[in-house]
Amino acid sequence: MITMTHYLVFSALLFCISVAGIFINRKNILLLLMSIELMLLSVNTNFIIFSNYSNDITGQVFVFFILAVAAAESAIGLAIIVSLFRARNSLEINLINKLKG
Amino acid sequence: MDIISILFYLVTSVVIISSIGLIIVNNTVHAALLLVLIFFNTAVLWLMMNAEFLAIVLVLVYVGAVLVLFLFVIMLLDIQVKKTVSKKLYLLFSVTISAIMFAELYLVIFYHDFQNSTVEIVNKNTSNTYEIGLLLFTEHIFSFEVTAFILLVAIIAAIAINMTDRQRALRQDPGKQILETKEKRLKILKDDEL
Amino acid sequence: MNLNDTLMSLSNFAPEIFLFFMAMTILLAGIFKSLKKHVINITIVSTIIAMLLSFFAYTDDSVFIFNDSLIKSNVTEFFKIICYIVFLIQILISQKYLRDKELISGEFYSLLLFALIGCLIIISANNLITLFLGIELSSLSLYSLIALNRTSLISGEAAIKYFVLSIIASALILFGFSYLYGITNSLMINEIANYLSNNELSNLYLFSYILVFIGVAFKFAVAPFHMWLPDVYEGAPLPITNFIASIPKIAFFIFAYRFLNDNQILYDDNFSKFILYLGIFSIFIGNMYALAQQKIMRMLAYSGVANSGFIFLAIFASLEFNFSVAAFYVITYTVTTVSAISIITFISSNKFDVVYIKDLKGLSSKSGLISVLFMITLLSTAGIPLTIGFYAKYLVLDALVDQDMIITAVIVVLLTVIGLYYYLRVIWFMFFEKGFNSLVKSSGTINLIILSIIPLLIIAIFIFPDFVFSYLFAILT
Amino acid sequence: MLENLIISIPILLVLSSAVMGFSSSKLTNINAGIISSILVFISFIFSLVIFYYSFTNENSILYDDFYQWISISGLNIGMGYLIDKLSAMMMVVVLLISFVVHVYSIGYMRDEKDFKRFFSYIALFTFSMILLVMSNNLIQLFIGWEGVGLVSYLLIGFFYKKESAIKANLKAFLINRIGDMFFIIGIIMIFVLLDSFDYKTMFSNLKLVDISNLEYYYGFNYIDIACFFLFIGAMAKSAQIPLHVWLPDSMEGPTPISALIHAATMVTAGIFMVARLSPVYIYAEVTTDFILIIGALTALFIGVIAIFDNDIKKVIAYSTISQLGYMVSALGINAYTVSFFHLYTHAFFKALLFLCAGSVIMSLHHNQDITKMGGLRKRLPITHFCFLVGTLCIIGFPLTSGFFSKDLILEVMLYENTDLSFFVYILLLIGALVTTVYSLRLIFIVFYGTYRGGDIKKIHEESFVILSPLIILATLSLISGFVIHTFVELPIFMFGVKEIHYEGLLPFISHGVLSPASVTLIAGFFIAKHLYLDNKEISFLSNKYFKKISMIIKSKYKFDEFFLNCSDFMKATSYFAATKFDIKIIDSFIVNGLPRKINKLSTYFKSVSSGYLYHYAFLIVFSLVVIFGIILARVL
Amino acid sequence: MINNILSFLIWLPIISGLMILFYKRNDAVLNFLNIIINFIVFFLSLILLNSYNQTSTNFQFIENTNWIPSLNIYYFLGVDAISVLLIFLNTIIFLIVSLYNSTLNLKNRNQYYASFLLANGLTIGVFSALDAILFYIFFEALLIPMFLIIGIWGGANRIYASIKFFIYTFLGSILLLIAFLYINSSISSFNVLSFYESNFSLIEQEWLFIAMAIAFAIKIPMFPFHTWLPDAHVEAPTSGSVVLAAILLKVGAYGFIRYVLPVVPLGASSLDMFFIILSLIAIVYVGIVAITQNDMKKLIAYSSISHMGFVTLGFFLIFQLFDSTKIQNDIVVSLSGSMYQIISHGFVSAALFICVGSIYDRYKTKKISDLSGLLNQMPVYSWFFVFFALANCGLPGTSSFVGELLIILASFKTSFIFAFLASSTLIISAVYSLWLVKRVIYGELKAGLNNDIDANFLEKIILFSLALIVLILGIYPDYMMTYMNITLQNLTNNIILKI
Repeated sequence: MITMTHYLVFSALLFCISVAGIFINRKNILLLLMSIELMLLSVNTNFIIFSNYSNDITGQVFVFFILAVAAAESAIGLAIIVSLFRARNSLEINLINKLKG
Repeated sequence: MDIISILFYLVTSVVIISSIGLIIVNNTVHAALLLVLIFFNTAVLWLMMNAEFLAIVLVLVYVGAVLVLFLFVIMLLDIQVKKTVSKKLYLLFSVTISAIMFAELYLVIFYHDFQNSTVEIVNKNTSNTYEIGLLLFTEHIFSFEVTAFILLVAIIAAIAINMTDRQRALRQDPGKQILETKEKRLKILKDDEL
Repeated sequence: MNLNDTLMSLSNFAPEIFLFFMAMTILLAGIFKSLKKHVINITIVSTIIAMLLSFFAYTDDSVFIFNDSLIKSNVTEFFKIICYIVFLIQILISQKYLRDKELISGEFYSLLLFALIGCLIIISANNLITLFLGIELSSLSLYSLIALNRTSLISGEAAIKYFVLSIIASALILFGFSYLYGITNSLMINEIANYLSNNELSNLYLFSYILVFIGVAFKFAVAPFHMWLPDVYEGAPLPITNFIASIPKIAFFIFAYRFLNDNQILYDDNFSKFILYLGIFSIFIGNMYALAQQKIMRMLAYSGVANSGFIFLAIFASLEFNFSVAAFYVITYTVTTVSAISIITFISSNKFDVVYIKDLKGLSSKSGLISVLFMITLLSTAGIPLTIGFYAKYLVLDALVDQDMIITAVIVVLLTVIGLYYYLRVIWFMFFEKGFNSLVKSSGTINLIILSIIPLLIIAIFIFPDFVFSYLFAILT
Repeated sequence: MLENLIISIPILLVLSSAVMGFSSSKLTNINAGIISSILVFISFIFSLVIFYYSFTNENSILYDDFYQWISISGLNIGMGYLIDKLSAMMMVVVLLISFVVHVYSIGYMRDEKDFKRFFSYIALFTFSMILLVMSNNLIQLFIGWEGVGLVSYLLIGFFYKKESAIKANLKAFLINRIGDMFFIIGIIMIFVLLDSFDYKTMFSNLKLVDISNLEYYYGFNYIDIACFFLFIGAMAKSAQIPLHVWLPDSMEGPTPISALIHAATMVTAGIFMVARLSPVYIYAEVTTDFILIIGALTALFIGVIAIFDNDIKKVIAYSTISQLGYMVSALGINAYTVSFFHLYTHAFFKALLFLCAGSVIMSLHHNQDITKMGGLRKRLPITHFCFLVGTLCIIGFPLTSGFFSKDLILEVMLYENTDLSFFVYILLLIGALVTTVYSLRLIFIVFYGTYRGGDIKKIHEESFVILSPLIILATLSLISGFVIHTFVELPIFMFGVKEIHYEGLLPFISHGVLSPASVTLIAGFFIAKHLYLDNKEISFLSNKYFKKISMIIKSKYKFDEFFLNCSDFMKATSYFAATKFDIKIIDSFIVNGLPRKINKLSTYFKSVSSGYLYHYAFLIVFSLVVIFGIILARVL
Repeated sequence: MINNILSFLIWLPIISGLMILFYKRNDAVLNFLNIIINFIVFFLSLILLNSYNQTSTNFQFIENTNWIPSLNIYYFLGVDAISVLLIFLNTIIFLIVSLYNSTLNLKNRNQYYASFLLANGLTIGVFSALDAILFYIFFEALLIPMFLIIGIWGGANRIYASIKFFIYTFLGSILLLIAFLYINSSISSFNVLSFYESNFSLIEQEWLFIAMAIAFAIKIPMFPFHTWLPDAHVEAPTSGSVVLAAILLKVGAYGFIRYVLPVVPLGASSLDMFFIILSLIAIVYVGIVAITQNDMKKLIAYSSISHMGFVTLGFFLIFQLFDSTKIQNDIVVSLSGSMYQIISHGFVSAALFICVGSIYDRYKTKKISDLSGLLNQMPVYSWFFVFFALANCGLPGTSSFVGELLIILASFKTSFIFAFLASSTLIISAVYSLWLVKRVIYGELKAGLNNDIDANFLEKIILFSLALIVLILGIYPDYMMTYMNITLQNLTNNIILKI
């Protein structure tokens, strides 16, 4: 029997993996963006779970907005990445540490 | 084990494995494709929870638009990824931390008592899309408008960040060159700006 | 939702809607060469108009608008007006700087307005969706604004760091929201906050709140979620930094206020201790890091971290009092920070950016007024009497002592003494060191007058503080 | 009327001091000196009137406060006067000698640039001394006490360019300060015991105090300790072993000063103080024994040093210390009047000796080394005569004043009839022999024999201004002894002293002439004549043991070195405390060390911040995990 | 007017100080203005001194306005004899400093004057505030002008000194704030009069005492907290040193007598031995440290610490006195001694710093080893120097003697050892003062020291008036003693009632 808890645990696991993706990854920023998408996906899943659980469609409306915002975020993120790449000719996260201390 | 369970475990294991793959693969294109896989499978999960509209939107918007954007950028930038190996200790540490985080979330969720918490696919009379639409354009009309502005901001930003000014193109203007002075050209730079 | 409601909503939200409209106008104006030089003026005028609209629409009763998506009350309007004022000061001061950096364009100002509107929406938000959208509107605009400074490498770096970390924070907040939604089955903030008056506190609720407040802590840059702040301060163009340092803080204070006001969770030992220890830790980290900084913006950033710690302590203190202590602290801190960064913006010329503290060497001999203004600002941040910052710290300590947390108060106070050192260091460079950098700019009468406003207020309110206290106390009860 | 006179004496003196100190250059030196002398002379006349009054009206004591210095609940201190025979007599002596010295100084200091400053000082000194003498309470006494010390300090350093002078004045002041420290504790102890600083109240309260039942400190009676501390003050002021070291050095000051301050008046302040507090001292039995021993030791051992010194002034200075020892030892057997009698005669003949020495020094153009003198008798006849008078007095030649006073001391010492007093008597007798030897040595070497300094023709007597004081003092020295009965019958304050058998002048003289003291006189004369006039050796003295002893004496018993070591030790301690403890430990290690540690920590923190995005993200998640973990541990 | 005289005294210099900041054209006019303002303030304080009723135990010239009702903070001013005398000291010193300043060559003269005027007003505020927070505000704000004075117009190492000064004193005072807040949280008032009526348990009193005592001990400064003072003095400009020594240290002492002893007497009495010992260490040890200092200002700074040791000794003896004699009068004597020492040290140290400052102005050195025989070149100065050095070592007839005498007297009543150690100052102070005189003033003129300018007219007036004050206070102390007697008796009553 699949209960809501199963779904929630799945979503939490997805969240953890995506969070791990952000700090395990030291190669390129695009993967960071993807991890972020994954993170928002797990949030969305959560909302849908609860929406389904309480039979309240508002949760899904929220998901809708999150999807829209996530798309906008990817767009801006990619824009920033492109501009960064132009300036440095590299996307390695290892090299982004001029600002520190 | 019913069909729903099998489907659930199948889909979730695909999602989990692909997402683990996503964060460890070297090739960005592979990662993007794994992301597609994840989205598709999640869409299935959402369908299982009676969110048809959103499942379709996810596929349409994400797979159809956002990920294509990603692939465009990957191709456009022609990124050479050097193989960098994380330090073993750091890797171990991060994995442990993530695992603990999951364990903690698990404990919290597991001990929370949700009543009547089975998830079933139900047949409703009204369409999911209709309900969402109704809410969107009545109760959440303001939010909807704001979302529009957010998208506008995204557009403006994406353009403005990468716009190449015509003025900045390399062209000679002899008149301007003559009028140039040292004060105009010299700029004091900090070490860090170099 | 009928027409009347809509009209009522529109009229009540007129300032923001007007700003939306103007943001787009400015965007368009930026395209045309003949209008491009007027974008600044348009921005200023429209902000003033919005502020006046907001001011004249001020009432003491609260109204729900747009089907309860938003709320308008004396609290929101008061903080909005402060946002407007602060914003106005920022754009007035930053003109010259932006012109030097060639950053003036239609999109710049329209994004800036969008960021402002985002914060105003956060202040007004009544449900989680509007709140989230407000957060995102302002953050997205801010990432872009930082990234707009294409000529600077560190701006790109600051943008990407801010972007990634901020989204993580947003995700944490959303994650918390999702659980809250699951538990309370509502997206209305007041319903979520009042949930505990009818129900037992569950662990999930507690953890969701902690997730949300980790997000808030991130936005306030409370240690250990503060790392983005110094980098953004250093990397972003100064006017953007000025914005990031001030207006979102006010907005997120209202966020915290909405979530915690009348909420029983404040009496939960775990949650209140979480806020308290985060605050103390932040004061510690902020002061310790600020001590070693050579760059003035990083120094201010870490001092901001320490001050955010105080804000958390003030929030903790609202257990016994109400949020007026925290509100006063936030306003004080915001206003003084704006003053400080505005002064740095003002003295950075096109040939010379003030980056290091030692760049301020001998400033007093070149411009006494600026140095005095800066000194007042810094002393206020440090909480020395004769400045409003004293009351801010005083109120927090008073609250702590009243709750018999003497040891905490003593620790906090000792950490403040450490903090004093780096403020004094700036003063010593300005006043005690000889020989100034001739590239530092210090002219412009109008700007000087604008810069004097906040320091004068800092001292004036110190002398007659009561109306502020009683007002805040009245509206936040 | 009399009160006005009393008040006007200090006022006149302050006036004189202020006028001299602050006058413009228009006032010429001579005029200044004359004005000053006149003012002092008027004071002297006033004091004579007062003196006359006190000695004609039996048992009348003039007592009043000028004003209240402090009057709060529990503490009343007035500034006032108490004139009885003791203080009246002392005032006359002080003012007389001061006047004489004023006159003498007009001549002696006439070439000095700081002439007026000098006169200002001596007027101030006279004022302080009068304050001390006429005081009716201990605080005023202390103020005068320190005041005279101050002026002594200023005057020893009068030639401030001379390194030796400024060393000497510092030494004088500091050693006096050691005494003062104990003195003030003594004063306070007396106050706590008797609940007043005022003599009158003090002594009447003394009757109420149960002396035998007082607190004991380390086995000593309270009153013993108090008196002991007071006496330490007196030891410093009156130059008793071991605090005498400043007095020989103080001869760096101008010679008139040596006469006024370091011979006749200031150094006797200690004697005066003990005499003043005699009602208390008679209860301090242990302390009086101590006083007796100190006095005797000083009288003998410091006198011996004088035999070996070649500086004319220092010889007289050592003799002063020695004579003070006589007075102190008399105090030790509670013979206050006897001591006071010697003080009085000594004032005249010692001032005379100093002034004569000054005259000699001046004639020889500031040469003080007696080995460069000799045969001055012909060139300086008046000075010689006066010096001879002084010498006769000091050695106690019959019928001179010294004869009376010194003999009286020896007599009462014998009469006291305890083991200790007999021992002291022997010491004092030997002291008398020593006194004879060094005094005669001085006069023989300076005025007899042949001149060893060059052309004797250039030497001539100084002006009348210099000589007239000598003559006055010489006269006084000769005749002042004959008032012995006054002293012997003098009641010291409101308290009787032990009865002294005195049967009139003639029996006393005859008894004195036949006493052992005369033997010492004769023996001393022959030794001195043999050694210094005929310049013969005594084989006994070239004995190697005696050489060794004379080495010890010549080294002045190493007291100077002892104090030098003390000051070096203090400097070393101070240096150590300042650099090692205060700067290294407190300041560098704690006060600056803590901030430095914090700064180090801060720099460390800064250096470990990598600036990597993934570290930031990791830290966020890590903190989240920790927070969750802690709270989970608490709630589950 | 007479009812609001305290407000006038506080705000007149502050406001005129701020106004003078905007005028910098003519130095002569500035000098004149500065002196006039300071003179008016002095005159006002004279009126205050005159119209204060000595026979009353109450605070007088009270001004009580509810300043911040929501925080329970009042603008509550009032004076008793202690305050009046300290205000009077303050205004005299600032008048003298303003006279002295006008003889100097300064840059940014207007800012300099403004800082001093601010300090003047704020100090009067400290001495007349009867609301703890108001007091605290003045107390802290006073740091700012002093910080600027040391930092801007100071010597070579001024930054280190000023920062150390600021942070160290701030560290102390912030503990004071917490103590005030704690008191307020239990009696819900910041009013000093209600502080006096408060009744805390012993353990509370001990902690409150520690917090407040550290604050004031740093300010005075007492022994282990004293190291900021020599640094600050050495680097401060002359007038800064004068104000620092004559006024600022007194603020700490005032804090003790106003906020510590009567408010938490139980706490103080249970820890008083510790403070007595610290005071004695200050007297003996710090005095010894002063001896070998090579910097004249440092030497005087250490001597200041040593003298302030007497003040704290007098304060903390009272509990021992009460235990051993139970006589209230003894306590009054002890407190009178301390107060007298406070006032006297104000004048003497001010004068000494002015002397040293003038030497520095002329020869550009403060090092003792660089100087010798100044008497040859500037006799007037030198004699004043000698006079004040003698006053510094407590010569009877000068003001310093009175306080020391009374405190030694009080300490003897508690313990012989205390009296013995305390009176050792007679030797130690003489050693450092007179050795200084010997090396600097006396002797042959050191080669290379060239200066023909002796004290000018104004400097003569300054030094002469200071000397006159020191002498008058020494010769006729009864005026002041009686002046503050009733107040001190009342204070003693308050303390005794609570023990």
